[in-house]
Amino acid sequence: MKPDLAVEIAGIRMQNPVTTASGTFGYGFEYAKYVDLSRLGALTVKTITFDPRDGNPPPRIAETPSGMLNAVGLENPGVDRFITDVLPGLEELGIPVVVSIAGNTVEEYAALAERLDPAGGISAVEVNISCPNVKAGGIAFGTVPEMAAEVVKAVKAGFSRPVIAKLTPNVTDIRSIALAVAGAGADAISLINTLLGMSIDWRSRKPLLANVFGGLSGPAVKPVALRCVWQVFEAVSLPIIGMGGISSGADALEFILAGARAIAVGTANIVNPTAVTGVLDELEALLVQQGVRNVNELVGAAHR
Amino acid sequence: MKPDLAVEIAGIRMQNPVTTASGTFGYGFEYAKYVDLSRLGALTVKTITFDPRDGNPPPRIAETPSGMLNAVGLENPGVDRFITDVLPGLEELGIPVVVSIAGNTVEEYAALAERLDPAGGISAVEVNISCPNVKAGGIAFGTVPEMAAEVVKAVKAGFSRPVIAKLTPNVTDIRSIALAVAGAGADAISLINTLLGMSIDWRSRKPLLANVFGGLSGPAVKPVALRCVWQVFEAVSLPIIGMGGISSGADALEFILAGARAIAVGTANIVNPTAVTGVLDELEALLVQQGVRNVNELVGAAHR
Amino acid sequence: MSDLIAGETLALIHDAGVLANERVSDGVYRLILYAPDIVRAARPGQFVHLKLSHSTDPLLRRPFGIYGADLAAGTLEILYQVVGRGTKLLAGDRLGPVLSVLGPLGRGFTVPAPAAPVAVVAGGLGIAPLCFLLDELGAAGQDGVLFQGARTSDLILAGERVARTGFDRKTATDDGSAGFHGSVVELAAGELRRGRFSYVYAAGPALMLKALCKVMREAGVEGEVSLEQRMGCGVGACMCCSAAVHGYPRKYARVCADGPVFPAGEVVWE
Amino acid sequence: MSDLIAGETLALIHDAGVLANERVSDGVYRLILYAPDIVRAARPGQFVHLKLSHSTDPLLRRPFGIYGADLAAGTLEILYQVVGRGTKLLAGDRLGPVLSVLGPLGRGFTVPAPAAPVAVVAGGLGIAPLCFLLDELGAAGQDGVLFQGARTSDLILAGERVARTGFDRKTATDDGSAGFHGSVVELAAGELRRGRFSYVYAAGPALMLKALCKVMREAGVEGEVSLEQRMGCGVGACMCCSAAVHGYPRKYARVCADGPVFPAGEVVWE
Ligand SMILES: Cc1cc2nc3c(=O)[nH]c(=O)nc-3n(C[C@H](O)[C@H](O)[C@H](O)COP(=O)(O)OP(=O)(O)OC[C@H]3O[C@@H](n4cnc5c(N)ncnc54)[C@H](O)[C@@H]3O)c2cc1C
Ligand SMILES: Cc1cc2nc3c(=O)[nH]c(=O)nc-3n(C[C@H](O)[C@H](O)[C@H](O)COP(=O)(O)OP(=O)(O)OC[C@H]3O[C@@H](n4cnc5c(N)ncnc54)[C@H](O)[C@@H]3O)c2cc1C
Ligand SMILES: Cc1cc2nc3c(=O)[nH]c(=O)nc-3n(C[C@H](O)[C@H](O)[C@H](O)COP(=O)(O)O)c2cc1C
Ligand SMILES: Cc1cc2nc3c(=O)[nH]c(=O)nc-3n(C[C@H](O)[C@H](O)[C@H](O)COP(=O)(O)O)c2cc1C
Ligand code: FES
Ligand code: FES
Repeated sequence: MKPDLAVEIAGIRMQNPVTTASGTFGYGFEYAKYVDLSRLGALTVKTITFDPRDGNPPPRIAETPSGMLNAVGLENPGVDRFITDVLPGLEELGIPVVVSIAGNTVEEYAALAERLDPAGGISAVEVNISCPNVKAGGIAFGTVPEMAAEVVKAVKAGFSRPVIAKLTPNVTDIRSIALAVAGAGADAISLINTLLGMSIDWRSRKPLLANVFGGLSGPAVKPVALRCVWQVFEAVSLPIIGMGGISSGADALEFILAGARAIAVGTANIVNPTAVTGVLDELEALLVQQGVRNVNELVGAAHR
Repeated sequence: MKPDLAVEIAGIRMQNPVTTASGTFGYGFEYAKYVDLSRLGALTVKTITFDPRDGNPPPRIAETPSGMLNAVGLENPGVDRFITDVLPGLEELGIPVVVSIAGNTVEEYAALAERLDPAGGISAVEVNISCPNVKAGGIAFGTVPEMAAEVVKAVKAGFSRPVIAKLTPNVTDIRSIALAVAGAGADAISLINTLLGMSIDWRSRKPLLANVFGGLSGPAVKPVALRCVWQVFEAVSLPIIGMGGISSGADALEFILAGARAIAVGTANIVNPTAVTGVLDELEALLVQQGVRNVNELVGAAHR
Repeated sequence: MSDLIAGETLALIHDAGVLANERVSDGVYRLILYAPDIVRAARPGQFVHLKLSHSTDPLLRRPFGIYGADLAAGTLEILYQVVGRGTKLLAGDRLGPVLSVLGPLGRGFTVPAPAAPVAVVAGGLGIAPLCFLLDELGAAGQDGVLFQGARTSDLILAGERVARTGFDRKTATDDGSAGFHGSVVELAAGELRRGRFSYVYAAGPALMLKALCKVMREAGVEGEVSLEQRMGCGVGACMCCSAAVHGYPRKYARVCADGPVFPAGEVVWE
Repeated sequence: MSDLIAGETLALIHDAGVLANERVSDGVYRLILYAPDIVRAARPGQFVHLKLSHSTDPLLRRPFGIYGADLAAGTLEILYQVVGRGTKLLAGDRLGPVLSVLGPLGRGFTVPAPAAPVAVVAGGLGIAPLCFLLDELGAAGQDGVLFQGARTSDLILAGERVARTGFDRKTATDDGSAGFHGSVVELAAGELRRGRFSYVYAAGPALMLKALCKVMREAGVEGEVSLEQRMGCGVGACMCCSAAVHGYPRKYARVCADGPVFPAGEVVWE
């Protein structure tokens, strides 16, 4: 029997739990010839900032064992071009669209929220708080509970639909950040963003990335991501969108069992342009195999 | 020309920069038939505690992409049996022996230091501060600068030879911990210990490790480890023993370029019992190839 | 000091040529490696630890009991079932001409048996190490009966190998497709209780061994069982492969170095 | 909108059979894949993105220019040099019978050339995509000269392939072991400056392309160069493969989707 795959995240109905991880799937169009985008549970697009950003100088990518580092530096066309050029195309897909936003100040986050609020076709914003807070000396917003809460509050104030907080794993205690954003009114939590890492080229005796540091993603980080989902599931009652190294239906199922109500496919898209529907198909097949009628039954089941 | 491989860590002369990562090489004996132990720069043995410990129930190990999780739980015979049964054999090797210690209270660390101080054949202790502090509600000593400093101070007070602080990467800012242990008198810094992770068996719908959480190690964590070494090298001037995923001479060289004066081979021993001398031989060959006369020239060279 | 220092067995690590790797039943393969030095040292119940890829994924070695060791030919045989990523690679078409083999490892079965006749009880792939044992018991002139169980008749493996040892074989299958319809422990229990055997050797799934140990205790017969546990190093250093067994300084023994074969009466079953 | 939406080229992902994978020179191999659909869509200067392992390590695909595309046979040819882990796997004995191929990707060379005669300048493995270009320029009845440089004579590759296109070839080697002793840019510079060519195509190491672009600017001749950059997705989504090029909405273009071929005058060299 075909299992019921529909889930609800903060009032957004997804036809299945599978979305894309911000920044790994462009704005969707790039994958339209490989994937039937209308099959996704939701489309989460690359982080936008208020002003256009050039991003970091190349090289921006380095391969690591079962993973990769990226230092794209949030290259994007800025919120205005996003609204005029990209958003209209996304509306036509007929699936929920999640727009990821980032800023260097609380005001920038607030301004983004206000600019996006009147725009049509956005189901939720995902607040990427892994960015450095320029006013607090470059400490990432997502690493200090109070700062994370402040950003979420500012976005909630300006945006009338659901707000998802995306957490970084580069913290001593991810539960304290989750509690803070929950307290600030976040409607759901996405995790994890990338782990801070670097790579060195021993021939040139230099860091491989022009930016020195980059974000580690891919299968290598899966154990850390699962642990974060597990911890946050025990700490707060908000719905969780889990990600970090998911490249198969079994991976997706593990995140659901750990407590994720939805899951996002990230680096796997970069390896394989059909990864996201591959994960969806495999997940469905596994549920059929296991006789699961409704995927919601399994959310957090490994805690029981 | 044969390069000069000798390095000095906190006054301990090592014939080469290669040591073993605590807990991955037993007490050395187990590898004696695969490796000529007298060739190592130093031998770092498995963490001992004051009282014997049974460790965690099985399963204690799970494979992950390019890595592994372990939840051994510091099984060890306790300090007294270590001194009577193990130490005499280690003294005969003629290489520096580093003894890793851990406790659940500051007093336990202090007691270990005092018990080990009069024992012969120990070149240094390595303070494993990844353990939960039972008095502070189970927060790991190594995640709070003040607590880390307190442990190091207590060990320094009771132990008359060099004290190495081994840091955990599961923190928001590893530099602040490094600064704290440096301020408390640590003579060197080892990093990284394992990343907190977990694994789920989707068939049984349960965590794979009986302990739920485990420590992630192996090639998967190398980018995180290199980043930590890089950051700590810039923050403090103490010598660094770098580790995390090293399985080749090129890996070792990358850590040295990032700022490690010595390096430790961990999970690679578990995959390959001859890994530690393999890394040493490859490192030497690379230095010859590159015409490097003295390995110390390369320490931190990627920062220049 | 047995908990601190690995036993002084000779163990080697080297690249062994793959001579054959053929399907023998549904999802079950027989691997033949050329490894004369390992063969010379191998004892029944010991295992080898194989690295199945040149990449870091999958990272860890995989342990397999020694199914056969041919001194004259210098060949080592493994009988394995495809259950996950590693065994799938092992059975796949990208294996390559050589494999890194570490072994022989661990403490094997006591040969000759302290007392005969013996009952040898195999569940599923547990037959693999027990075949090598049967060879050696036969060579030592001891006799007994092999009780062999499996899920279904196709998995009653190693028929020819067993026949060559001359041991009697009684079979059981969960689905009744061959021999006794039920578990191999039920099959053996009667004869064990009647005191027909003086010693027992067993290998197979944990639940089967647990049930067998209960029967053995009731019947007052001694013996040895081979345990399986997820492993890291395989050489007694990493403490990852623990199993609760009486008679060690602390609660757990290391399956790789203190075992995999343990006195049946000492194993602590939860 | 070219920076937001990938060009509407047809691109496919599928498992292609490996028909041949043979050494052609020191550390250089020729791979022949059966991929008729990709061949049908392929244009000179485009590339394919190959997954070289079934494991997660190495994780990423590797980009290779299309060396040849035989419509009749349905075969795609790649000429590659072993430089690191991925190419070592590609040349190794565990490759397996099929490879996952994604392509054809990117924007290739302009064919036919806006003006002839053309100078085609190849450095090292840069000859690979340029051979396919020569095929098509020849078919379009355009002519010119191939300037081919390499470290040493053994790496002046693809002799037969070039001969078949009918283009004249002038060679240069760094060590003087064949042709002009020096760089291929020096070799071509005189004729370029004398206005002998109306258009230039080039592929090769970044330093060579940079020097060539300088000569072209001085000589006032236009053309196109194929850039290399570390890549992620290959399909224009991840923004990992940037290169500074004028004429895009922001500072960087994506080598995989906006290139790899760019107008020579627009590339910003540091
Ligand atoms: C001493 C000993 C002897 C063995 N002899 C045989 C034999 O002769 N024939 C045979 O088919 N199998 C034997 N096994 C079991 C065999 O080791 C596992 O089937 C194999 O490791 C599974 O690997 P995988 O990658 O296919 O499975 P996965 O489930 O993908 O493996 C994941 C991890 O779990 C470990 N693992 C999974 N199942 C087991 C298990 N049952 N025991 C130990 N580790 C496991 C793997 O080694 C790996 O580290 C033996 C195990 C032990 C400990
Ligand atoms: C558009 C394009 C066309 C190419 N065509 C050819 C060709 O026809 N023949 C050929 O031999 N080579 C070609 N290359 C270069 C080829 O992609 C690299 O040599 C190859 O990726 C190296 O992989 P590796 O694993 O052996 O090296 P490693 O150094 O181990 O690779 C590590 C990482 O760096 C990347 N990388 C390393 N060198 C390069 C490079 N020069 N360009 C892009 N990424 C790199 C790898 O893809 C991988 O992600 C081309 C590159 C590009 C971008
Ligand atoms: C190339 C690349 C770009 C990314 N860009 C963003 C981004 O713009 N915003 C964001 O929140 N996360 C970004 N991420 C992080 C991913 O969304 C995801 O959180 C992380 O990669 C872990 O998932 P994965 O292992 O499946 O990739 C990016 C990741 C990669 C690999
Ligand atoms: C099985 C195992 C046991 C370990 N036990 C200890 C330990 O007792 N004390 C300690 O400080 N670190 C311990 N570690 C951590 C290692 O010493 C090392 O810091 C970490 O594994 C990273 O290095 P690697 O990736 O090379 O293994 C252990 C690691 C493993 C894999
Ligand atoms: S597997 Fe390492 S001690 Fe047994
Ligand atoms: S490689 Fe992803 S955009 Fe070019």
